[in-house]
Amino acid sequence: MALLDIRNLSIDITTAQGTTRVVDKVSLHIVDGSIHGFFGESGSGKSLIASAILGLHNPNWKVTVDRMFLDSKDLTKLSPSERRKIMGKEIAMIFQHPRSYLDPSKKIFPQINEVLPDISLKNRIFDKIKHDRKKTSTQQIKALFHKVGIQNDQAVLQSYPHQLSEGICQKIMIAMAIANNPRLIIADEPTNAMEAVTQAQILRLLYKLNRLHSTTILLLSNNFGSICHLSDFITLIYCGQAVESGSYKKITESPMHPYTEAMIKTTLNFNESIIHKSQLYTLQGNIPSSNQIPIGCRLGPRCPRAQRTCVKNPDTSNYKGHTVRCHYPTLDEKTA
Amino acid sequence: MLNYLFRRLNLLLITALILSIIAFIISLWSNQARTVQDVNVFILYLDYMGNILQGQWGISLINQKSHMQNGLIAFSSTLELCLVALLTSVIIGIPLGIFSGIYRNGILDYTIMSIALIGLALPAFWLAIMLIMLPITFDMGLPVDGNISPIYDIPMITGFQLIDSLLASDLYNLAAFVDRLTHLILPSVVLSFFLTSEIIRLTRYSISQVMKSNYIKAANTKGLTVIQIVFRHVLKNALPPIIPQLRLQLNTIISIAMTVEIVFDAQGSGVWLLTSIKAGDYLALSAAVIIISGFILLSSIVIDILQMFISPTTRKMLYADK
Amino acid sequence: YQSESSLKDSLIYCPESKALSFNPQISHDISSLDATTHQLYNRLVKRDPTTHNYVPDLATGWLLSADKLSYTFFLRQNVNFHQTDYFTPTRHFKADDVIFSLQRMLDQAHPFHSVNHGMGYYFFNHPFTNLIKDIVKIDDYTIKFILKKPDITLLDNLAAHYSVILSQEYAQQLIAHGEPDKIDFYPIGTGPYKFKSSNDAGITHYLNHAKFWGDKVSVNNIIFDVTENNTKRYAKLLTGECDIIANPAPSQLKQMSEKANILLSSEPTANILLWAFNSNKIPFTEKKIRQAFSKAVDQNNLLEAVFYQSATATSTLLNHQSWAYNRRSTDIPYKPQEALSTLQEMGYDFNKKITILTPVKNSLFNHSFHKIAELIQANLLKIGVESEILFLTQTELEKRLLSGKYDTYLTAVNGKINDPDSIFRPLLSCDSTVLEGNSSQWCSKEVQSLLNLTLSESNFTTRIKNYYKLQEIIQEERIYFPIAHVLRMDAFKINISGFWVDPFTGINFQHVKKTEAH
Amino acid sequence: MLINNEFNEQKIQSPLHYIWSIFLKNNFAVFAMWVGIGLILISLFADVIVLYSPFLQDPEHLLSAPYWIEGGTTEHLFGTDDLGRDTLARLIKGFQFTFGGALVITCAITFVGAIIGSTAALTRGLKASVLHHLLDALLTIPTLLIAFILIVLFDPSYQNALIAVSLSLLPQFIRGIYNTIDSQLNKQYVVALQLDGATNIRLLRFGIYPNILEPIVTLVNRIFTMAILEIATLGFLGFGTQSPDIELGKLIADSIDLSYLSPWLIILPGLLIFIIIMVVNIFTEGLRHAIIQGED
Amino acid sequence: MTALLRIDNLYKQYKGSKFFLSSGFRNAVGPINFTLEKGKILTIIGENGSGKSTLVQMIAGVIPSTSGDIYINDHALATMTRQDRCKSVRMIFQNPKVSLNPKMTIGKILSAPLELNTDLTAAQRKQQIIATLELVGLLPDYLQFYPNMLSAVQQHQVAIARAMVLNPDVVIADSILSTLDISLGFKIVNILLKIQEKKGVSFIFISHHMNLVRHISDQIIVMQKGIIVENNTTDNIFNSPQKMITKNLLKSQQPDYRK
Ligand SMILES: Nc1ncnc2c1ncn2[C@@H]1O[C@H](COP(=O)(O)OP(=O)(O)OP(=O)(O)O)[C@@H](O)[C@H]1O
Ligand SMILES: Nc1ncnc2c1ncn2[C@@H]1O[C@H](COP(=O)(O)OP(=O)(O)OP(=O)(O)O)[C@@H](O)[C@H]1O
Ligand SMILES: [Mg+2]
Ligand SMILES: [Mg+2]
Repeated sequence: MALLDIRNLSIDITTAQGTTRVVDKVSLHIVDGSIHGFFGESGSGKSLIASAILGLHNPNWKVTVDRMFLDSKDLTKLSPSERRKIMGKEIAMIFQHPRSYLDPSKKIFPQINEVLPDISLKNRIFDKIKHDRKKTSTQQIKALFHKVGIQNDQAVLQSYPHQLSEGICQKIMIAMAIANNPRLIIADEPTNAMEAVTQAQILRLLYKLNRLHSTTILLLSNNFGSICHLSDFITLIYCGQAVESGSYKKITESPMHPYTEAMIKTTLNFNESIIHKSQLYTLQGNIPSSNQIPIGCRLGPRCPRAQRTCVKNPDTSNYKGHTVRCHYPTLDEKTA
Repeated sequence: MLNYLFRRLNLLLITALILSIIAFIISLWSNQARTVQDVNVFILYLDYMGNILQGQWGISLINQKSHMQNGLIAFSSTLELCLVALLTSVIIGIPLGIFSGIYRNGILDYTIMSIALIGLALPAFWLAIMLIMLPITFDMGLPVDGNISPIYDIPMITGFQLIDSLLASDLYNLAAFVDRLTHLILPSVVLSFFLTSEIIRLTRYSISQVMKSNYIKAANTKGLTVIQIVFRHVLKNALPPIIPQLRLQLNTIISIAMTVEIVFDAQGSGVWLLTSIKAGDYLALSAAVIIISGFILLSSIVIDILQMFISPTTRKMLYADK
Repeated sequence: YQSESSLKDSLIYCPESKALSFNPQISHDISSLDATTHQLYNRLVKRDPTTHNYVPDLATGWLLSADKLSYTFFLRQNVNFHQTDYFTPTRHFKADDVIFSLQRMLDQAHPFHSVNHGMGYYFFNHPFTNLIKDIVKIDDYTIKFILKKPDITLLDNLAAHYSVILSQEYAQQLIAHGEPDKIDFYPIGTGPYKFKSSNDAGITHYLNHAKFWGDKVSVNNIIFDVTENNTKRYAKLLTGECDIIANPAPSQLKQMSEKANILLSSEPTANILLWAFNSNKIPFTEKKIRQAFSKAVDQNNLLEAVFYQSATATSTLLNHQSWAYNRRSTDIPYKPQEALSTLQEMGYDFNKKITILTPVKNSLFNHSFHKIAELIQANLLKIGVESEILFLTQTELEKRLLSGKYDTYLTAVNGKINDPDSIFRPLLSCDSTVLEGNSSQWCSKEVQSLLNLTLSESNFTTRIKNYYKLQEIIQEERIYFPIAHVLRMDAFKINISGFWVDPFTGINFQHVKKTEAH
Repeated sequence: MLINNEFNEQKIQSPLHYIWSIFLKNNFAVFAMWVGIGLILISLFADVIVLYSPFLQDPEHLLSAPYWIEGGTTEHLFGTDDLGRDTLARLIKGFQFTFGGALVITCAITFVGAIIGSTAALTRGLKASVLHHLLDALLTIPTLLIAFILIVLFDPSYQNALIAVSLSLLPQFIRGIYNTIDSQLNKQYVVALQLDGATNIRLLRFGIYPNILEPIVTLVNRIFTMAILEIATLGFLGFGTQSPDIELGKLIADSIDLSYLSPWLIILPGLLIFIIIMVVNIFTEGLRHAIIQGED
Repeated sequence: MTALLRIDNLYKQYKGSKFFLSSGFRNAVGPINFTLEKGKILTIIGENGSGKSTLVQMIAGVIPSTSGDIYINDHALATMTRQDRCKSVRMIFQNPKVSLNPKMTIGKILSAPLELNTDLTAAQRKQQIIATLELVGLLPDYLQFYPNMLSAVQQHQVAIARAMVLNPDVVIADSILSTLDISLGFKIVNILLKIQEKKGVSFIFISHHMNLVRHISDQIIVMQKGIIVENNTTDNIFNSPQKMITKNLLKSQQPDYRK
């Protein structure tokens, strides 16, 4: 059962250098209650896709999509106010560098308070008079903090963001995200640039949320290794083109796309007993810059299996829920 | 934090010292203080400072009153003008700046920014003359000269005539106050032209900076409306940084206010200095340095310290730089 | 917004400059006269504004003795002096006050003779010293003037602005307090208004003198609001910040006359604008050079460019209205070619730059002297004479004048009383210094004797004849190049009526009325 | 193969060229630039291009209106003043003094200020802190007051007005330069260059100045604007140019009595000042945008 | 054989800021003592704020030390001329986006250290630069380029080239991989390893990526709160960590969430 279903999402951005198609026909199929890992190297367009889902893109980006449904709602046909309702309640987002996503001039309490459910104007005024809003919301927040594992909640609530560590901030962001029990959390590189210890904490937290509350999580990351074990489904994107998508098992055990294979090899670099100080495996070549994107399959110039046909854009082929976009996928007997 | 206070205080003292030396040099050179040639300059300076601290700033050649008294009265009038102009500019400029900053690069933005540019490019004295010429072209009855109608004889209590005229309401009801206000209209309009465009530019920059920031993006994902975002998150972050920026403009503002006063013949520091200079009374200049610069210095430091208390972000910066 | 002038019992008068003091005995500038003569003080006699006859003021009548050497004056009784914060009179006006006031100017030993003498000026004692031998008190309300020689100008002098009557009692109080110099700044008189306050910003406030001996005034407050800037003065008249403005700029007159709610009053004065040639300095020692320079300047152009309708052109020093004006005096017309040939004839050194001294009026915006100087400069350039305008402040100017190092000087003189002598003497007498008015450093025996002779002459026809002669000499010698008689102009709101301006003693608000503004 | 060959085909443009090419796309700013160049040329050749001498009096035409207004003549396109002097010629002459003066001042301040500001930013210790406090103190004195003080010291004249204006604006510029350089000093490329042992001059030349073009342009623009306004203000107050020389502010002051007869004598110089400032601001705004765009 | 680099009782203190009267000093780093041999890779690990950057910046000469000495080949760094020092220790800055001057071409960036610290002629310099570019795997064409025209990896390569162009003995690389994706970071690691192989330089390396640390380093220093808590060979650290902090640091790598 798909919670979020996106078909052929493309984004064109016009800059001084001309128009580039930054995201090219990406389809995304997120199963309800799963963790969906979305891997792509820096600049591959992950954040763009996330903001397109939320409708937060700049007006001068051209977003075209065949179908974008959240459950049964067509996200493309929402009025701004409906979209706003969806954003708080059904989809929530957490970011990399959480501290910068918290308002620096406000203490944590009012910021969390803002996202708590049911703050209609009428209630707010009413509560101001009755003075018990604060109490109930404090309790709510306490519960939330308990969920995300913040212990000294009073101290945290009375602090400004800059007084807290990145890890705590990220936990607060997560608390804010789950406050309305959204169905989908989009986590855009939530652990990047964090210490390894903290990284592990946050990821574990997300995992727990998913398992305990069956919240669907779309986990964007540029570190294949750190998310692949966590995810039920994985999509890989390269330069704005989704290259392969499938369940954890299928992707890790029988990758079809050469890019996926390369990524797995990269992650596994250390797992096998390799010679100390020997050269590590990497995919040859560089990611093309945005004005140098090759036509056809964008991996083309770097692909070990590239052939002449690769200058044409490959179509997506679906092998029992395992989709791949390559002219020459690795097909083992089972799938073939 | 204490450390910061201490540093500000330190700055205050040293800057005040330098200012007093400048004032001393002017007074020395104006040769009115005293002309003892052989005495050590240092001793002369101490002497001068002693006199200044005791309030003996010398006697004006124009009206035989103390320079301190003249200067303070004149400057309070200037200050009053500045404050009224600031108030109007804030009322006009901040909303415009906010619109401009939020709808950046829209037609509204371009219009507002053009207005701001015009405000900067119009010479204040010229604008003032144009306004003085207004009653001739249109039959408009706003007073163009002086602080208050000579009909009213307002006893001086605070030095701020708006307040004084209010206090004198038993004499003239509110007529004197209203009269003072109408006298302030044209000068403050001229001054506001500059101030408003300055405030619009600062606000716009600050707002657009905040609008780009991540927490506004996050606020968007929380499902807040634009208005909610502006009021809950943008303003509180965007407005405080304007104050220190405006503080840097303080001396320009006072400069323009003085020019405006001269044209409108409002009895403020501009006219005071001008008449003193014309009368060859140069000691007034050193009094002006002490009063005006002293005011700017003090208010800067007060603003700095207030800023520190108001804005958590500044406090953070203070923690960071050791 | 209700304009200030809508208050019916306050009148705001905006002169161009501040009164130097509140006593016309020591300050003779028009602003001081406007501010004092008629408002604060009375004189013994005054002139009727329309008939120009002498009418009683503080004197109820007078007798001339048969030998024409003494006048007896009978004084008004029950006249009150002003009561103010700083003085409360205990007695009425009487002879002592007259003697005190006039002796202040006459008697060198008078305790107030030298008080505030910093403002010392030719007229402070001159008119009387050669005239009056003594003033005798006959009783409290009768006094007698004994003259040195028969002189018909006594009444003129007593009607002049400087013959105002001060309070002797107040003066004694001041002496007792050791602050005699206050007498001219905190004035006490008998006039219809009394002094209330005055500040550095040039605002002076007069109140109605409730116990005034004459008719009650209808406006209770008179406020003098000094506004130097012409444009501003006009604007203030329009905005209602002024009810009456003095000396509207010539350039504004046309527009003002077109405005329905503004009226203009103009009054010829004894004022004359002059270009003086320094007759002590080569080449202006030569009559012909002076004449040539006169021919080189286009007077009509000057008038048009600077004064519009606010001045009348003149070729002589006297006003056309003066009884001594010589109608047959010859004009020197604008003939640059002739001037050039004369100069060449005289071997004038065209490489020399002549100087034109020009006073800076102490107003920021007033440039009319300068403008005239520039026009003259341009005219001179046309005949190849280069000139340099020296724009000097009062002190610099005086220094320069005393040193005698100047070629020409642009100036204005003002007759103080309605007698030709008061114009001629300062300008032409050997006795009068450059600061007193003799800016061409002129001294000739012929002129001097003519001047002296005429003053003591009581035969009116002879006097006229003498003055005609004098004018012919001046015209021939071309010591001065008279440019224009400036009119005394005032502009006022249509709801103001009843003020009048005396060209010699200033404006009078005694009968002014203010009706509801529209 | 580690290298993308595509790069070689790309034309390598130096950052300055790049900025310039961006600037040229902004028609509005380019137009302002040409007008600005025109203004500079006019101020250089003012004496040549005027039809009449600004001091020549034409008694036939006193106070004539600009030709487009009723009563104007084509002989004097912008009319004449009360002495029959050609307004256009006087405007141009006055413009030469105001604009040229501001230009000279701006160059001088930029030069001197850059030297002092850079030196201050690169030195530490007593000397720098003395300079700092001095600047702090000077910055609290309003520019008009500084100008008054200096004018009184040196007597009013055009040159002295220029000196006064430059001295009153100099502290602002130094402080501005100082702040920008100071913020550059902890940039890593500057640290790297310092670590290489670059001398201060080299550091400034290669490391710092190329990267602070935008703040410099802003600062210079501000100084120029203030200079124009202040020169005109001093001229207007009678502390600048003395007669017979003219300057826009003085032109206004001189004609103030004539505001009723021919208001354009006041309006035109004011508009000219306005136009100068607008043109310069639009130009620098365009330049700034180009620099900002070119940098990201 | 004596050590290439020897650190002797090195301290760094920052002015205390809590109370203005007690102008105390806060120990950021110190005391530090360790040695590094030629051709070895030393990695410093530790939590955020444990003083790793401060330490290496002192060695590189970016910030002065408060007390203590640094010896290279038994010469105290403090007594060396700047030129010698630059030829001994070089630093690769963390983020080439901010450490490469956007207004200078690659050629200029690379020739600056040569111009300032050697007496080579222009031609020799060019030769040296090209050789260095080759070493880091870049084509000579890049000399004319400006940094923003290069991709992230290429910018890193330039940054490495700048450090290598003087042929130093010790190269410091402070968390240079943190701004790169892992897969790209490996490219840089490969380059560094190759360089070490060819030139035999010593590296001081800072990274939070434990697997990588294990792969490349010969010696590991563990820092906590400004002091060295453990200093040992890679094998010893990974196989038998002594301190709690070390164990925590090692454990953080690749946790298995599915348990
Ligand atoms: N506002 C923008 N204007 C122009 N181009 C943009 C803009 N935002 C992003 N891009 C381009 O879109 C591409 C994808 O960016 P995006 O931020 O989605 O990448 P990402 O996968 O999230 O990278 P990272 O891992 O660094 O977050 C980039 O190449 C970038 O150049
Ligand atoms: N300029 C400075 N002034 C005062 N204290 C400083 C300064 N720079 C660093 N510190 C302090 O020194 C300590 C060590 O910082 P350092 O940057 O060396 O840590 P680090 O180990 O590199 O951390 P990270 O892993 O985050 O890079 C920190 O506590 C920091 O607060
Ligand atoms: Mg991203
Ligand atoms: Mg670090």
